[in-house]
Amino acid sequence: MNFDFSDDQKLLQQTARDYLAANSPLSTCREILEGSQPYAASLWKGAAEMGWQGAVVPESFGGAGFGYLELAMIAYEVGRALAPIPFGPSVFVATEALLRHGSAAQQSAWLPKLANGSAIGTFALAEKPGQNAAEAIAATVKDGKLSGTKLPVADGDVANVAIVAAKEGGKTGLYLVDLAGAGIERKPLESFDPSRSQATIRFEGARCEPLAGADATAIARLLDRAAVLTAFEQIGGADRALEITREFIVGRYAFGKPIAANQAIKHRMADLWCEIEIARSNAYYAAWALANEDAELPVAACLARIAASEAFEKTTIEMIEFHGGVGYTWEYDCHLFYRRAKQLAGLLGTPKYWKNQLIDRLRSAKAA
Amino acid sequence: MNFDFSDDQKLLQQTARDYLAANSPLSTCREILEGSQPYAASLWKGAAEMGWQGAVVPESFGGAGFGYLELAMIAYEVGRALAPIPFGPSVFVATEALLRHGSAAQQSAWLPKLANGSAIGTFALAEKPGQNAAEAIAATVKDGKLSGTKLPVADGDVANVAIVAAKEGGKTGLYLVDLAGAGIERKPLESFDPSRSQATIRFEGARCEPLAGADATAIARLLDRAAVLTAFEQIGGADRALEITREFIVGRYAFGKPIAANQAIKHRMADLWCEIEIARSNAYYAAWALANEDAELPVAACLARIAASEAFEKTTIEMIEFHGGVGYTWEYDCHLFYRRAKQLAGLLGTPKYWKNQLIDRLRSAKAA
Amino acid sequence: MDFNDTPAEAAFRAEARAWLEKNAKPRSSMTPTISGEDLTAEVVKQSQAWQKKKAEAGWACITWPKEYGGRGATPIQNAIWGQEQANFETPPDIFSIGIGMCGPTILTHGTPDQKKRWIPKLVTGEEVWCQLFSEPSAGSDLAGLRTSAVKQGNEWVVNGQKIWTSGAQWCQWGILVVRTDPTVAKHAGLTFFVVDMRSPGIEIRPITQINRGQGFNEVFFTDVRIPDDQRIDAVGNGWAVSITTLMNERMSIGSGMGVGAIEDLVGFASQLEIEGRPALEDRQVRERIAEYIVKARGLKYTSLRTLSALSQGKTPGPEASMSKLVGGILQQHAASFAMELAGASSALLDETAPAAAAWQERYLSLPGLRIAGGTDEILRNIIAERVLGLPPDARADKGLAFKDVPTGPPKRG
Amino acid sequence: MDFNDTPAEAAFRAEARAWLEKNAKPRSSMTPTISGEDLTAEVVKQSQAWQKKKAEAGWACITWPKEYGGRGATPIQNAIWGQEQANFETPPDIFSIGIGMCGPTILTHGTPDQKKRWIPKLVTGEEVWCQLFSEPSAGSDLAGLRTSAVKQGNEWVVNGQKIWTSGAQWCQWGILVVRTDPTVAKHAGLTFFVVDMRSPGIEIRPITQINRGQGFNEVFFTDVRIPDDQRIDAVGNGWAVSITTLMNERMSIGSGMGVGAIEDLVGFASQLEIEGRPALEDRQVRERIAEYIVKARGLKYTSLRTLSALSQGKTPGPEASMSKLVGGILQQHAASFAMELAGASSALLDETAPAAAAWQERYLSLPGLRIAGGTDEILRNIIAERVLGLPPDARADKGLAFKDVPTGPPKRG
Repeated sequence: MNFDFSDDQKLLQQTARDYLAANSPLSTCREILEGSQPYAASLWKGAAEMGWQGAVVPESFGGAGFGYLELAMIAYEVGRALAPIPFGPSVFVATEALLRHGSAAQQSAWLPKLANGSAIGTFALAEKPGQNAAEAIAATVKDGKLSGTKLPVADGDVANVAIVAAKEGGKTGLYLVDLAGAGIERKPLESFDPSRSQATIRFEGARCEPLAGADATAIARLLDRAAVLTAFEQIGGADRALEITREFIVGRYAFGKPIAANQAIKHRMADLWCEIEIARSNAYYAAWALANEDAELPVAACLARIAASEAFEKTTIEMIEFHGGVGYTWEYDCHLFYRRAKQLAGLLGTPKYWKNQLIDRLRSAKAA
Repeated sequence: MNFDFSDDQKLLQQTARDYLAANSPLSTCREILEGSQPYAASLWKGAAEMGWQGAVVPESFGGAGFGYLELAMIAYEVGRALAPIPFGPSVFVATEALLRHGSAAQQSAWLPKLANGSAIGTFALAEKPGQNAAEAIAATVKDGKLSGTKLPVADGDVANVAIVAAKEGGKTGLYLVDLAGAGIERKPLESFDPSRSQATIRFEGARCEPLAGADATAIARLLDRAAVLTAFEQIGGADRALEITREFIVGRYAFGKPIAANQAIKHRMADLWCEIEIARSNAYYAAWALANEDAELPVAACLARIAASEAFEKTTIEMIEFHGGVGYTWEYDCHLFYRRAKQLAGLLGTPKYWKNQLIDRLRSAKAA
Repeated sequence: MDFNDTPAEAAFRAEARAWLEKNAKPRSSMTPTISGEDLTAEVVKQSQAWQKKKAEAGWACITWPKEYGGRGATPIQNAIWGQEQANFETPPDIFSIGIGMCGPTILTHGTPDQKKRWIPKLVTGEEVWCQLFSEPSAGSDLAGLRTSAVKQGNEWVVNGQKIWTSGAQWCQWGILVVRTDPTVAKHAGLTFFVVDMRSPGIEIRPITQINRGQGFNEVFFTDVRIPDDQRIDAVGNGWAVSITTLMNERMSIGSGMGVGAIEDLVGFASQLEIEGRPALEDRQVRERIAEYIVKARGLKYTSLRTLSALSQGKTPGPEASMSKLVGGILQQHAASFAMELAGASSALLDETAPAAAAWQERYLSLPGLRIAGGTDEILRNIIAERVLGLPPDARADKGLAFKDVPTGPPKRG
Repeated sequence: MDFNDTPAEAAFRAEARAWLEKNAKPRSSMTPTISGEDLTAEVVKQSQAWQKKKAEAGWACITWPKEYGGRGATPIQNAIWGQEQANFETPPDIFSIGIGMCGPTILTHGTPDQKKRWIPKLVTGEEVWCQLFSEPSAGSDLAGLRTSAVKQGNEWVVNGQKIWTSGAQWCQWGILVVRTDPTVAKHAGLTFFVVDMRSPGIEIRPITQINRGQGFNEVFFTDVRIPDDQRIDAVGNGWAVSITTLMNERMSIGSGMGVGAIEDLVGFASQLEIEGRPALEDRQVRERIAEYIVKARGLKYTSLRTLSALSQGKTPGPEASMSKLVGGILQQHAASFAMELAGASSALLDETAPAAAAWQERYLSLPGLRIAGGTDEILRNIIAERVLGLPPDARADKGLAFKDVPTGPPKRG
């Protein structure tokens, strides 16, 4: 029984942190937020050189062959840095989908590129505002051609390959689409968090290939895996937001003392710390389940995802409030966190979805 | 436009407060809580002499012929005093049911007794744990005979007359039952708030009379009216709990200063005050709608009931916490409020019911 | 208790409505904005024109004395006017600070000459006003401000920096509180002035907000000279004057919280689906929206209770603090919840999901509303101390001369 | 990261389970109770017998040194023992204070003679211990205690009153902190003793809790004499010793919060109906229960993380404060919610609704758990100051001699 990351994993984490401190300070996130580039291309390349995109891709496909615990540590650091790169959709979903459900040919075609960062992957599930059910998908596949509109698609403007949920003969499945092909129209959308891009993609008879065995259940499992890794990304962001806030309130004086000496602030900081610790513990458990392919994963993914989404959002709300007026300025970094928290909570199903799933899964676990 | 009680109404309220201060200090509630008497009989009698039970009963039936605004003020004071009497079930429900749906004979038989306190009325709806739907009632009426079990019935051990929800020919209605009749078995139940008694009543072919027009919709409207008055009772309790807490924290010193000087306590006291004010404003609006038979009543009743239930409960939870150790002793009065808050929230449908109703009613109001 | 208009009120309402119908277009929809949105010269002109039109017809500054251009009407009549005006399209209001805060302060603390000099042109909209209170190191602790004024002959020379000044670019006048004596306790050393915003030595720099708005500014003072006859109330009495302004500010922000929009959530949720079923059939959605509406309605009815109290001649209490405190948190939560309902589309700030985008705009505006005019924490202190009579916080700066109050972490080494 | 036992851990677990299977009955259900429930002489005897049996087999006080009767085992082994023992019916634990708080304090601060004198009989259950810290006017501000001890020859004479002493009637020994010097700052004037609870001059009066339990007592001291060799650590060093006790107390209460019961809500809700449909189909019910379970599981996994840290030789951090803080509020909310689900039956404390009644019992117990061993407010301060390194509260009693610290409202007139 040892409920902690190993020294090697922590070393990898420290390396990632050092790399991001040097190559992705918050000003990098801000450049993407304010500028016209959809993501930080040099950072994306650098990350690939560190082996991050291919963390769990086998070495035979050019990956680093690390495990999921290592990838969780990297996700955490990416989250801490608010790194403006298409990491989650490409690594946690598209790459995973290929690893789990890709044919040998599909894997050979795409995994090396995804692992070395020369291709960006994404996942296209949602079609309209609301909480879309996998069963209610309108996109259809017929004779190897995909038609339908996906909205929004994270990184849909820059991705090279998409894993698209669609129906064929009334059954939901996942399809691999090379976005360089014909019959594809993309339009970038204004993002709530402009440091991460969003697009709509319209498919009109676009060539696609099915992923084997990727039925509705498999999609749910894929979301579980991505949710665990995203939870680490969210907790990384929450930790950083709390640290920045802590530093600010200790240095900011009002009424002759640091504002951090006010119980109104201290106690809410303590509550935030508790929220984040609860999220961290749930995420650790989920990472263990993910790394061990444990039957607890479906439950653990819900726990991790719910706790991390809420901890990150709450922390960023208080972050602005405790900064006072300057927290509401564009110049300060609070809003980078405030935006990212919402962006990550909206990916992969909102907490509502996961809460409902948690009860279903606990019941079926108990019935089993 | 004048959104306040009149001077006359405030005078009546002050008279009620003075009477209760003299005749129902918290020690009266405690006597019933600790002793074997189901309610404070002399207080019940005194209240009747003040005209409270018959506040809205016409003078022709021996009532005081006040209006609902006056009754709301009395309810508020009854709540402030945690008066251990069967006031709400008898006055807000049973008397109201007779006023709205009783035949001339039924009214002549019971209203004078209910108004002068010589009879106690109650309302028997629930049959088992959970949130019972009016449609799911199992008690049945056939040939003027009622059969079924009601659980719990507030004051079911001491009431003389019950308004019972039951089905006849598949349709839900209300029935008047003289509890002195045959085929009735009552058993007191241990109450979470022993200052207010609870019972189960088993009817086996008990004689009953239908109340005219008391269908499911009429039952909902009856609950609305009772909810508004109960909201005043709840707000009375919340106000008193906050006042007692305020006095305690100002007088209690720790770390060389009153504990009330700690922001952790001050700010939560401020939040409680806001909760109660929100409840008060909603209750005022509902009282206006009740007194004016306004079409807004169904919506206003939901608003008042939800806000008052939550404000009272939250205040009592903090009341104990802010009192510290002594707040958790039997000797201090905090638990009297803690219990009463839950008892009143459980009557007439819990907040869950009212929240759901609020949305339904707002939608149909908008559609209308 | 009566929700309906008295005959006199109904007559007043009819008169107001008739005038509005003749002079403005009915409003289609309404979205709350944080005070100090981006303004253009064109918008300022429109706003001034509308104000002038109202003033000429006696509908500007309804409760102010007639001698200064007001109508001398009651708070209830003012509220009725507000309800009616809200049904019409009107230009963005650039007078909320002047009319809501500066005017009442001068009417309370100014000399008759000062009132005659400034109030009428404020009423007609000819002159626009701003507020110069907060400083980079004095936000919640406003009395810790450091901008100084030193008397030279019959003038005061001001140096320092103010921040969070809405609309400074468009203003003729500003109300200004500065330190005139750093050797006494902090509240005792302040004095209140009216400053001509076109004075030499004033520099205005806009601040970008997180929602990209640029309503606020930094204002720098370098040897700005203010004649002594623009001083409001006595030297050293600036704190008391500022309190009048702040009370009016909270009332103004609190009442403009736009909590009415909360009920739009019912409509918003009925347009969305959750896993294939209408969102409004989801009990959690229903209950959450119900909880928000209970609070929003409670605030609305509280403002009506306040109005009744005002009309009975009572002083407005801390209800304004409550309205801003509860309303701000409520709206931020509601906006967050609406975004959650939008699912993945919550990541869009885009015309593809217009209703969702409106809630997202609110989610980006609300943090500012929770800070402007007093943070939640300041408001809770006000309620705790002034309503509940709880003791003040322990004060590290108590009894210290201002210059001796700690202003930063102890230096190391 | 490994959730499973190592081979050595598995062997230890098997050994523990085998012994328990031979010596106890499997447990059917479990309900959390506030420490210090009503005890009878019979229950005390049973509890002592069970403790003796465990001690003889080496299962009592698993992490304590072997020379004093412990097993000298690791924290992980202790946790495994706890997990296994929880599956069996055991008598109410009257040693939680002695083993959880008194023993560790004496092991840390006592002399070798004191350890030899007290620890072995504590391990075997022959002697029961209690804690005498809080006073009517010193709860959260424990160091503000007023019970005094004055040295006379080789003895100390104690006068004053303690409160919230669990199980005082059944105890041989108590740990006691008293004021030995009121002329110095409050923390500096305290000294720590072990007192024989059968000493002349001790009077014990039970306190009834709001759940009608009588686990706590007031203890009055009138000229009670304590030999100086029962003093723990130096005169004036009582505060440091007390902190050891308190840290252990919070860990003990926090880990006993019974948050496992939260998952019972799933079963509870599946037995109830809401308006004719199963309560667990109601999305609000599902989401609310999910939120509670996320917190409860988070606390559970946090305790496993703590265990890993302990086994790596790290000092236990403030996780215990978090566990008690979050767990207490969580359980009170969950109990309130369960009562709401029970509808009108929430008013019953009765066998007609047994599952609901269990939640009601919790609703009556939880306020005590949120106060005992440090209120929520004290715990938040600990987390804020010790984990996050935020500055301490402004202190009104700072630098004052204890006798000069204000203890009540200023007298009028």
